[in-house]
Amino acid sequence: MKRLVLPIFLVVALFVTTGFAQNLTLGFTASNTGAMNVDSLEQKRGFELWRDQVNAAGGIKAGGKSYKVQFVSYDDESNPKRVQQLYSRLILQDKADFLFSPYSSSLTATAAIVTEQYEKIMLTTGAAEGKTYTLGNHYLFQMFTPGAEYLKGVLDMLKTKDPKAAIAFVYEDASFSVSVVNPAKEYAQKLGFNVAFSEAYAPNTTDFSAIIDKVIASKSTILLGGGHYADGSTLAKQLYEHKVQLKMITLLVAPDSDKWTELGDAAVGVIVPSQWEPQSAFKPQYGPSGADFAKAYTAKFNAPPSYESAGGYASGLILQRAIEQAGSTDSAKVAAALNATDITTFYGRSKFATEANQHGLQVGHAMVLAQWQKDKSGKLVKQVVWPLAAKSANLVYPIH
Amino acid sequence: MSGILASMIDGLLIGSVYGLAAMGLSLIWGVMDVINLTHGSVIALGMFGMYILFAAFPVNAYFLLLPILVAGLLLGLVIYWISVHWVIGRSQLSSLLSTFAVNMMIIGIGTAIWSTSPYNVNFTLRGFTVGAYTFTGNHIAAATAAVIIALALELFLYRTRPGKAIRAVADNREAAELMGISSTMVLALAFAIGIALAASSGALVSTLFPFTILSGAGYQMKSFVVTVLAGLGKPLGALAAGVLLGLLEGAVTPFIAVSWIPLIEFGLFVVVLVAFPKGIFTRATA
Amino acid sequence: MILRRPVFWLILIFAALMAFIPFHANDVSMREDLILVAIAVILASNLNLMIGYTGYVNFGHIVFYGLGGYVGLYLATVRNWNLVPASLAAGVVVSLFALMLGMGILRLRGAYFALATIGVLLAVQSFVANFDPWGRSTGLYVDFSAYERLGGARHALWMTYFLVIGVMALSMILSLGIKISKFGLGLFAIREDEDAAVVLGVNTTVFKAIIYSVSAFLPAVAGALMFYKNGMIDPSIAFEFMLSLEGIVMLMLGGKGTVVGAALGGGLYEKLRSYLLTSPKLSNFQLVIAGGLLLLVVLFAPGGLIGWLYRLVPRARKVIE
Amino acid sequence: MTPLLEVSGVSKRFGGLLAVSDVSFSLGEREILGLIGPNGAGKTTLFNVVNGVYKGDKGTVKFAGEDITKCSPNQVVHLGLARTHQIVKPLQDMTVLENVTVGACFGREYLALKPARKVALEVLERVGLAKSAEMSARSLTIAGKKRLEVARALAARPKLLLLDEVLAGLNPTEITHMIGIVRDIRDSGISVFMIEHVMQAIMSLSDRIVVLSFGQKLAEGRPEEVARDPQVIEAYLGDPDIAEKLKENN
Repeated sequence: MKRLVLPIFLVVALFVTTGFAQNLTLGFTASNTGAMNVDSLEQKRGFELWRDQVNAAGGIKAGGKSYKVQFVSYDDESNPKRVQQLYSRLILQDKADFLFSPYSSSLTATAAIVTEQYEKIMLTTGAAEGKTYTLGNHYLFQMFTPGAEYLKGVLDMLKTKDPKAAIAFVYEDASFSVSVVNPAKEYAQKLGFNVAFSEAYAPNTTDFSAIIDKVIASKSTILLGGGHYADGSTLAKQLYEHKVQLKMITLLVAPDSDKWTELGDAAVGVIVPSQWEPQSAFKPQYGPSGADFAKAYTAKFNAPPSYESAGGYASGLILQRAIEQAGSTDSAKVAAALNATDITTFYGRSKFATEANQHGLQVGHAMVLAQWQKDKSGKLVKQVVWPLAAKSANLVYPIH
Repeated sequence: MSGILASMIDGLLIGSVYGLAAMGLSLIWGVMDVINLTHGSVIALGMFGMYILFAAFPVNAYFLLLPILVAGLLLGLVIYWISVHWVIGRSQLSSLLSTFAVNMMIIGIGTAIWSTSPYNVNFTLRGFTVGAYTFTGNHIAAATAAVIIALALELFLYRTRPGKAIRAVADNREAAELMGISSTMVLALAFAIGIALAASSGALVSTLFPFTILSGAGYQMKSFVVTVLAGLGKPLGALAAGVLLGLLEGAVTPFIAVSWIPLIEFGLFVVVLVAFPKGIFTRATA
Repeated sequence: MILRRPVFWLILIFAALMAFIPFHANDVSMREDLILVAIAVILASNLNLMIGYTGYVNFGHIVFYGLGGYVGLYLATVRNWNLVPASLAAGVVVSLFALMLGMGILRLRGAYFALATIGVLLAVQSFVANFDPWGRSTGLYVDFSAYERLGGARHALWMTYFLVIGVMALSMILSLGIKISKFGLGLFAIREDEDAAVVLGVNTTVFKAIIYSVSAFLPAVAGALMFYKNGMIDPSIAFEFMLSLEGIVMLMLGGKGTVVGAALGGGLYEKLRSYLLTSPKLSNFQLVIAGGLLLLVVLFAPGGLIGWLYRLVPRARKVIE
Repeated sequence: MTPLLEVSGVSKRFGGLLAVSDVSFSLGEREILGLIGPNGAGKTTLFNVVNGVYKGDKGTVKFAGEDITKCSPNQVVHLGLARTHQIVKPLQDMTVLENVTVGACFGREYLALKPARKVALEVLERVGLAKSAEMSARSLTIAGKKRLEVARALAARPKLLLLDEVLAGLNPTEITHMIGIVRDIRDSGISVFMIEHVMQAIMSLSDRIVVLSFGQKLAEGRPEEVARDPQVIEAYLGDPDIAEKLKENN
């Protein structure tokens, strides 16, 4: 009989504790299949790590109750049509209390219409385009620095090295990269650079030889652009194979991933505007430190976190804090708490615009620039090179 | 060296791979009047075949074409038996749909195994450089391999008994049967060769660009364009049309944004179809 | 007379139920599922006019849906038109486009026509992706304020739903009307043997162009409504080749050439897909299962579900059209 | 009186082959005109030029006073010129009745569906297919399909009917039946222009006969005149069987 006591005790204890803890349902879709598969996965892992840590710590405590976080998530196939159906389902059938956005600006824009209709809060991560926030919504909160900011730092940095450089913009013809490149082009001209070449390529492009020939013909020494992982990595590889004599290459999103090292020598020197890097040593007012986050992440997924992972985790964190501040899971109260949020976590500062014409736009977060460099042992590592205050290594310029 | 010339050489190199891909489609279409919609997914399988083989045997990737050709033949027989054999003689829509169904299944299984993440074959041959322009060794090797395979097929079709049988069946299936050629065997063989060609072109592409299980679709579309330009059942014609398409892309790109290329290409495709329903390289007869 | 056909009344009852049940239960989730079913029925029914009635396989049918979406959304958001006139205008514009296009590509027969439709789809997609007024590949977005004009988002969505159901009912009635008309008889003659049809006096050139144009109208209207509901459109979702092909799968599943078959196939396929997509175990294999199903239908039941029913109960032919 | 059909100087070339060369003839009201000639003489091509399937390279075709040289086949039907095919072209998956209704709907009178169906039933009765009205065309025998061809053409209410070898492939009983149908057609006031290889039949049916050989008109006249024509007999030398039959008819 004695042998049974412990199990029985445990089962009873489990019942008792779960009786006290309520469940909080968070819904989102991820691109388990489709074009955004690589980028989306890292964000999803960020969500999952946050959930596991919150639940291990006893859940979110608000208004005297504690809530265990549970996820409901579907595969959106990277398809906006599915996104709407699935977000409706998350809200209406699965009774999700709060939502995270899918990955990518265009999927988020579609999901936002549904979440807004049902007055559900959605934290958007992996969706940098700013236009969505000008459409007049109340329950959308952006975790990423908006697209217009992505390349400003690069241009500022370049100004210090080569103020007359000829720049080629080569970018994916998609919501996100267009929202990044258009303001960047204007800014480059304002700074007095020579924009020698600018061309968008179709999202599924794999053969860049034609564009590369044109970049060479334009005599540009700087290349800025890219889009997501698949196209960005290919572009970098082919630039290398065609031995294009560039002094600087900056690509969006793709070089942040750990998989970038698979490119070997083609990866060297490429810069990525990043929402977050493990080297960023922000002093968190809330949540874990960057080092702790990175360690836990690497332990769980056997790969270092990308900024999408950090964004995913931070979304959870910011939501968690807002619920705690609101002392309730009521949408309106949590939204008010989010509106009032201005806090620094491991991910950096987060603050949302509250003006009606751009409600929810991220205005607190700042970006860094990371560059792939070879360390002494010849191993590829990603170093923060900008802003100078946060740098972990000096910029290598020119690459060759 | 001028940009246009460089761009056209790039076009020529990639065009021969388009041509090889189209040869498979054209052969099957010409011989058995089946528009093989598994073409794209087989090209993708060829890519992954190369990826797997290269991971296991990191030798010169172009030596691995041979096992891929053999595997392609076997795969072709399997696909033939599953999707085509039963609908021979039925309306064209039947084979169109049955091959499309198999295409969906291959993509589905492929997605379950490899997801839709991009893969790379990390094999690089040294290229050669003229001025600011560099032509990669892989492109040159792939183009050479494509031409060799095309010539081998031509020899096979015109110099060997099974090859002649395929041509006889393509010409007139009933007459060929009267002459004692088993059309089922010949059709299966032609289909298998078509699939093997598609797989090998996929393998070649995998040494040039990253790929996902969905990557075949784009090459399938190009194969349609090339096949229509070339006319049916003419392997060397398909190769020539592929090269022509590549050259055209190369010649046009320096002057317009690359994003307009599909419009030009598919616009041309439709116009050529309407104007020369039998292909440019075939003289129209009444 | 169409009023004497039992199927006509079945269509009306079916559409009325589809509109009423989710509204009565205020079940928005059901509405979202059903609107996709309705869209599938619209696409399959109108595709049936080409494939089932006229025997021309259109691989690029989705181009009408996407263009309709673009024209409708452009008028509704950039030009501030009301939803209903914008959708109707989309239908008219796209039908005219189809008419002109049809004059050219309908000279092709069989597989060549099918291939040309793929070419058209890709060419149009590429054009739209480079077309500045339509936002290039970024597409067009609906401002939330547009919903205010329709009495708020929730109201606007119900309204779009009823309109889509209306378009669905019209699609089926159109299919039925054409099937029992002289025009339909001419189309069937073309399907069976185009050369014989000409010699029998059917003006095949005109008939084909008209049906191609007609088959574009309701999908274009539906596209305008659906993308308005989605709140955005871009070239990759507007001209999804896969969806075009799935339309053919739906038609084969239900039974091409029949009014009920097209609708049934569209509805069932969409239901199956939704189920597979949200089922955790099967979601990876939804393509495999759908493909396998299609293969079985093509190999063993080329008449689809309705064809199978006809063989089982020959008298059904009289009622289920 | 102007003839119903007037073909003058028609030529048709395929690549290097002159299939029809400068052929002229005419056909009157209520007349049965036979068209004979060895295989490959260009008979069917001539039919195709007359009803607009092919555009002739030279010459004109006039029908009921109108120039139909440039008309398409469907326009020709509306004017009252219907035809059958040598290789039958049934609308396979439609019923026999539907097949014939197509003919009536898009024929000379361009009838609405309901009256067209009535006409179709009448015509089916006339050709003896009434019992098979609800069968699918696919399931008819070859004789049935030949009759269906005739019925569809008749349903168009033509003034002139072009019959392309309606007797070929039929057994003697079926031939007799079909000959009866053709006579009946003529008696109802419709002119007939027919290609036939069954010599006895065409000799007895035709009022006049035109003979083609290598695309050229060899002879024209009453059956017995034509059969006696040495040129005609020589043209058929390649086919001794028919040459024999021609002689028998004398």
